[in-house]
Amino acid sequence: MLETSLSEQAEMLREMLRIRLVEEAIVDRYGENEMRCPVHLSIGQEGVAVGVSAALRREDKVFSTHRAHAHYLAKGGSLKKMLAEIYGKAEGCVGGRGGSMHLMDPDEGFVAGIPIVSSGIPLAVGSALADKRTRKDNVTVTFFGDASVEEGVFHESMNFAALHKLPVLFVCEQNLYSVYTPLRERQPDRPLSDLARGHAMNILSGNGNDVEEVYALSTEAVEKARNGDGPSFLLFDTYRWREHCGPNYDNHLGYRSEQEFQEWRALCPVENYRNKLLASKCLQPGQEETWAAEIDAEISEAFEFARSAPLPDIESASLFTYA
Amino acid sequence: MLETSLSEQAEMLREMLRIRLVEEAIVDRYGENEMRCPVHLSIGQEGVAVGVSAALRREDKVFSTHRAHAHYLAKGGSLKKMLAEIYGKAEGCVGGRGGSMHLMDPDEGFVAGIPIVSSGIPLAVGSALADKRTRKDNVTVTFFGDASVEEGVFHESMNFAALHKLPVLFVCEQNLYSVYTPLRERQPDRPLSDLARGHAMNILSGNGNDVEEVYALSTEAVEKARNGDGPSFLLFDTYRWREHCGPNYDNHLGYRSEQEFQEWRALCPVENYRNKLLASKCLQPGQEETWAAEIDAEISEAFEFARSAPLPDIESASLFTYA
Amino acid sequence: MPDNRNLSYAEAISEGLKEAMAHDDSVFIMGQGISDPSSYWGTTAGIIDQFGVDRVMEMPVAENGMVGIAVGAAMSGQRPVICLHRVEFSLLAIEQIVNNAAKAHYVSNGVHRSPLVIRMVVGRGWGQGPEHAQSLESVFSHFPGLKVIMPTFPDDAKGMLIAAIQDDNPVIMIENRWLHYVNGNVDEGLYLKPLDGPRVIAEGTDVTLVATSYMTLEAMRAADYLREIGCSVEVVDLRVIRPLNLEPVFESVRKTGHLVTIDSGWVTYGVGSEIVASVAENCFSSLKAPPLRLGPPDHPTPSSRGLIADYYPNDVKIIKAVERLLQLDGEKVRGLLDAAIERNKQLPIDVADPFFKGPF
Amino acid sequence: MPDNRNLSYAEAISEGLKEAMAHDDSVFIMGQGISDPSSYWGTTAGIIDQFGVDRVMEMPVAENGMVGIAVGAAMSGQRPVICLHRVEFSLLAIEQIVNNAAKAHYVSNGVHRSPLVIRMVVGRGWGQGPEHAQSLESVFSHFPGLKVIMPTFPDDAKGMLIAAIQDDNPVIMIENRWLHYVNGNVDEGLYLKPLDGPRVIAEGTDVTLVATSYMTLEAMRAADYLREIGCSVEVVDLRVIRPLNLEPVFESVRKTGHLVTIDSGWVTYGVGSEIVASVAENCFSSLKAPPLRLGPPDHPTPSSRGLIADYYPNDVKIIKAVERLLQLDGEKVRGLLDAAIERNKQLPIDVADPFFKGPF
Ligand SMILES: Cc1ncc(C[n+]2csc(CCOP(=O)(O)OP(=O)(O)O)c2C)c(N)n1
Ligand SMILES: Cc1ncc(C[n+]2csc(CCOP(=O)(O)OP(=O)(O)O)c2C)c(N)n1
Ligand SMILES: [Mg+2]
Ligand SMILES: [Mg+2]
Repeated sequence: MLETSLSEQAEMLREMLRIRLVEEAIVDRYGENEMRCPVHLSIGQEGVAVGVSAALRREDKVFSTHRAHAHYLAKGGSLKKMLAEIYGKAEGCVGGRGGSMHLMDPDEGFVAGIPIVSSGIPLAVGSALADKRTRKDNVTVTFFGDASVEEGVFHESMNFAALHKLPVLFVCEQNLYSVYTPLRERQPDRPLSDLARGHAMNILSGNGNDVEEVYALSTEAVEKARNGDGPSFLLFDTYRWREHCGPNYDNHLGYRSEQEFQEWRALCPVENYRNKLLASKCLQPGQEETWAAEIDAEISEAFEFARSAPLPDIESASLFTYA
Repeated sequence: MLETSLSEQAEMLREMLRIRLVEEAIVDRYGENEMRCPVHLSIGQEGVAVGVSAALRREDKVFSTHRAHAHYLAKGGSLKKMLAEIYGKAEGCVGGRGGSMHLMDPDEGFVAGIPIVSSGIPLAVGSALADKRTRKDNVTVTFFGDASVEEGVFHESMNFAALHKLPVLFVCEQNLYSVYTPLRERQPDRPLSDLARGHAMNILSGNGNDVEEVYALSTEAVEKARNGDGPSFLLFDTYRWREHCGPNYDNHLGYRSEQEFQEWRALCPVENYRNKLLASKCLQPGQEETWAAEIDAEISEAFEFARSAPLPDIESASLFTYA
Repeated sequence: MPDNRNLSYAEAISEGLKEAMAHDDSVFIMGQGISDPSSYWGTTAGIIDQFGVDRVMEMPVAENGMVGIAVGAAMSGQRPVICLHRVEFSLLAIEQIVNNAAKAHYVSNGVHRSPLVIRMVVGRGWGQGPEHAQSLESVFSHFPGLKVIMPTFPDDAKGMLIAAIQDDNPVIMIENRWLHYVNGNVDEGLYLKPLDGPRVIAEGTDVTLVATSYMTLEAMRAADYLREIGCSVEVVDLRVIRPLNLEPVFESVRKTGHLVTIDSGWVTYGVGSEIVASVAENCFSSLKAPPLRLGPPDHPTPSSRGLIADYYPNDVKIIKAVERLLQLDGEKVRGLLDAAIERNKQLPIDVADPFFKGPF
Repeated sequence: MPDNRNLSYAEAISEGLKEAMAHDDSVFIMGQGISDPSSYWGTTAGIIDQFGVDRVMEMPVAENGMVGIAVGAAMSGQRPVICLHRVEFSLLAIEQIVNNAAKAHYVSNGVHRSPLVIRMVVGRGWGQGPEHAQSLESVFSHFPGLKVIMPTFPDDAKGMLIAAIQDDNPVIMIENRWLHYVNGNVDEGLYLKPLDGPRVIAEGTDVTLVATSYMTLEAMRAADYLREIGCSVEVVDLRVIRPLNLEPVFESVRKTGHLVTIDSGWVTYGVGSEIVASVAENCFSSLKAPPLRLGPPDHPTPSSRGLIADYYPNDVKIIKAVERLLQLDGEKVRGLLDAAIERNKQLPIDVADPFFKGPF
């Protein structure tokens, strides 16, 4: 497995922590009813977003889904613009047109979050095709959940990417559920990665809550893609802590057991990585607290920005229907 | 491998011969411009249609594609009504509404030919679901070509059938081409059956030009399905002799080589099976000629019927828009 | 009908499903998360308890496959009811809907049938955005072989749904999300509201308003305001978008001479266009002024409340349209408008107006 | 323009593609069998020879994926042109078309663009049947963000295709299969025919015919017949179905006072409905009689020549509509009708009428 440098480790831990704190800040404030759009939080799944993005360059491109906050932030998307977007403000990353489900920051390579399940996957393949056609050595990543592989277009996209050896990574965050519905009610019992075998694709599976493992596997896949050796399918096991959409815990509803949740809770990607780095002395005691303070300040400022920003001008609603 | 009784062998050879002669009769007469609809002939692919159907009961159900003649006839569909349909006549199996691409004879269990690629596959799964729900022990077969597996809905259907262990057979006729486009320009290099492995499906692969092998594998899959042990994916290699759509040979166009064609031509499912049965003395010399004469008579009568049948009443065109 | 039969639209749907399922074993429901605790905003509440999972099919996230499977089952004698959380998810299944479902009967020369119902929900408000708020009734209604219904009131929601389930054709039922909270009196037991066309829900002599779904409630409210100044407004709830029976609309226009349509979806190539065209063809000499079409403006639905403030037609816009059409006394209308605008200002733009809770 | 520049519509398309590809490296074409010997009825003939397989992308049979990939490539600066052998195959890709392609620019607040062209062919005749002959322009035209064009003549086919390729928006180009054989004069080189609206192709003062695609040719022929009896017919070729610029139609109707629309697709919720509705709203006082809509009847397209004999609008039906509308002298019209009917009888119902070969 890949050697991870000290600064990379620190960066990854800090970024996971940052995403966690942003999401928790959204949780704290969602009840104020000022963020008036659906939000799908990534709490518990930070390892995948951060591990994959750490393997990417700024020019590399990312497509995501309804659950995009972590991917957007990890790729370098502007926090202020993300929050302003969730607040429906003119300063939002898409001027309030999309809300949380339509994030984008193309300057940072976060091309788009697409809320229709699997609908962003072929876009990522098209982006990789464009790069191949224009001989750019970028890599494109498409993040999606375990339900996405049920949509036909996932397969259509995989087939084409494999056929043309396109520089694209298919990253599946297997969190066991589609909304409230468990995997076993939606797919037959087999390793989900067998689907990728059908498309003759390079397959890498790992623990999505172990950011170093995610980073190592992603780096391998990115190198392969960048060298013209084609796409990979990366399967990462992870778990969403809170409800599918919204800020709350919802284990009391009974669709998943408290025990299952607690088991995954114990596998927290942030906490475990911090403990590991502390144990191996790669992290100085107190460092995390310093970060947390910096991040809290950043978050406060960003919320202040988002909250005080003006709503978009109603006249602008009809702009950009056509280019 | 399954033992095939003498009468079964004879039946299968006779049926292949019949389908071949029907298709060749269409070839002979197509130039008269009286069959005014696209026709996709099955010449060269009779082994799959006959071998699979031989494993089915009358109540079992079949869905097919644009290339449906062989499947329809093998399942017991009325020849007269098929030809009348191709002639656009009122006595056609759907009264002239569909032509060759929309064949059906539900009384014989041939539910429908659906000309949109892969569009019939979920219908077959739905038919199997209905049988399961109503505790009928029928099996449903969906025939399709090697391009069908490129459509997403193929995967969506396979996933659902596997998940619910539905009594359905996915029968892929791998004839190397989609229209003029070879497999290698459409799919990465791997056994096509790997796709089915991704859906945890029972897989059976065989020589589609060997009707006994097709029959044996189908019988195995049918039994499994009827016993509630779920669906199978059957992959049969075969070859279409004539152009994709229409009566002619088209090797001169250069999209496939004359040599490739000749190699497959030598693997003629009818000829080889006849020779095998003759060699093993399962077929009496002269028997085939007797059959051919009977079949020719049947064909002449059916063409006569189709040709002389009236065109549908123009007033009836608007009927059956709603039930 | 006892008083306690005042139900929400969502409750009425759930009751309709239960009645239809109890009545006919071949009816079953399919959908993503169909058995989950949210029960499609309550519209499938209690169904598993009553009928068990055998009649409630949890589906993978694969809409094209789902609809195709439903069509196949329907052709085999089952009566599936598909539930989609948003209209948009059906876009993945249009091939199955318009080729197999809509044409199975026709192309089989009357032999096959595909009796299935596809419920589709239109999102509105709370930042739904461009891909969770489209109202696409005119798209589906272009296809012969499909039926398309949009009940507005709880009793219709129940009775038309049961009629749709018992219909031998594929029926698309489009529900505005905000209607789920609307209340009204609902009969007990199994009853059918025929899929036969519009209903005049308020009589009037000066102008005809034809609206669909949630827009019918806006039209009702506008009519109430206008009545205050002596303007007599007839409100027609379209109900069945295909097959389209416009006789009641023609009759109304022959009386009023004035027509305003209020669309739930985009105006261009929308439902109002078909109505206005048919009225122009059939009641030309009765029309005293050019008809007017209202509906959302010709751009995607933005998410922010700052951008949708002016997006949907409402009572104010309808009153203004009628003012223009009938050349009403501007002084008088100003009073109504001020009242309506003031009232609307008190309410958030992105959650359902409590006025519309009913009971109706 | 030298005489030998008389090209077929198919040749004009192929020329347009080549010019656009030579002009801009980011243009490439994608489709199933795009490199095969049939070359989409000649419309892609010679392109591989000139540009190599790098610019000609053979695609698997997976339309939703194909369109999504094209949108992704377009968002990255490429200009893909997708070729579909039938309109129906696009039904599998509607989600990508109406959500991603149509809304990428809007939802990104003007940052993303999806400049792609999707060519779709409408089948007709020779037993095409219900799933190979649908003309669905009104469906696509309902969606803001899309452009929808239907060129009728070879010079438009070339120039509008080039304009579509250079447009920064997704453009759907619908081609009637029979138009591929139509001939006309076509300019050399790279030129654009703007996607700006209809063209008046025959001037007249008594009645306005508005038609799309192949129906424009039927309207032209009807106009020719009617002229013989002194009836002056204005024919408008709609060309651009979205965004819809109806000013030239309004102008025409203000002059003639009479309107007949002739649709390629079904009438109900069709293009003619939108035109009639807009004319009723905008030229109400100019209309001397109720407008009329023609189009295929409201059922799927049957395969047999016995069943389609009366399916498509043609010169005869248009003449009859104008007779009714203008209350023409029945005696005079009978002569025209007899001639038209007699002529049509000589021809097979299911292959393109040689009259329409042009050159136009
Ligand atoms: C085509 C489509 N169908 C259904 C939905 C509704 N939906 C939104 S998110 C979601 C669950 C997706 O699950 P998964 O892909 O596992 O991602 P996760 O939410 O677990 O991150 C569903 C079904 C949708 N947005 N698009
Ligand atoms: C959705 C769709 N896309 C494209 C077509 C056009 N088409 C008709 S048959 C065919 C080839 C199918 O190839 P395959 O599935 O291998 O069957 P074969 O013709 O070889 O029997 C294609 C692309 C279609 N009918 N439907
Ligand atoms: Mg999941
Ligand atoms: Mg094939």
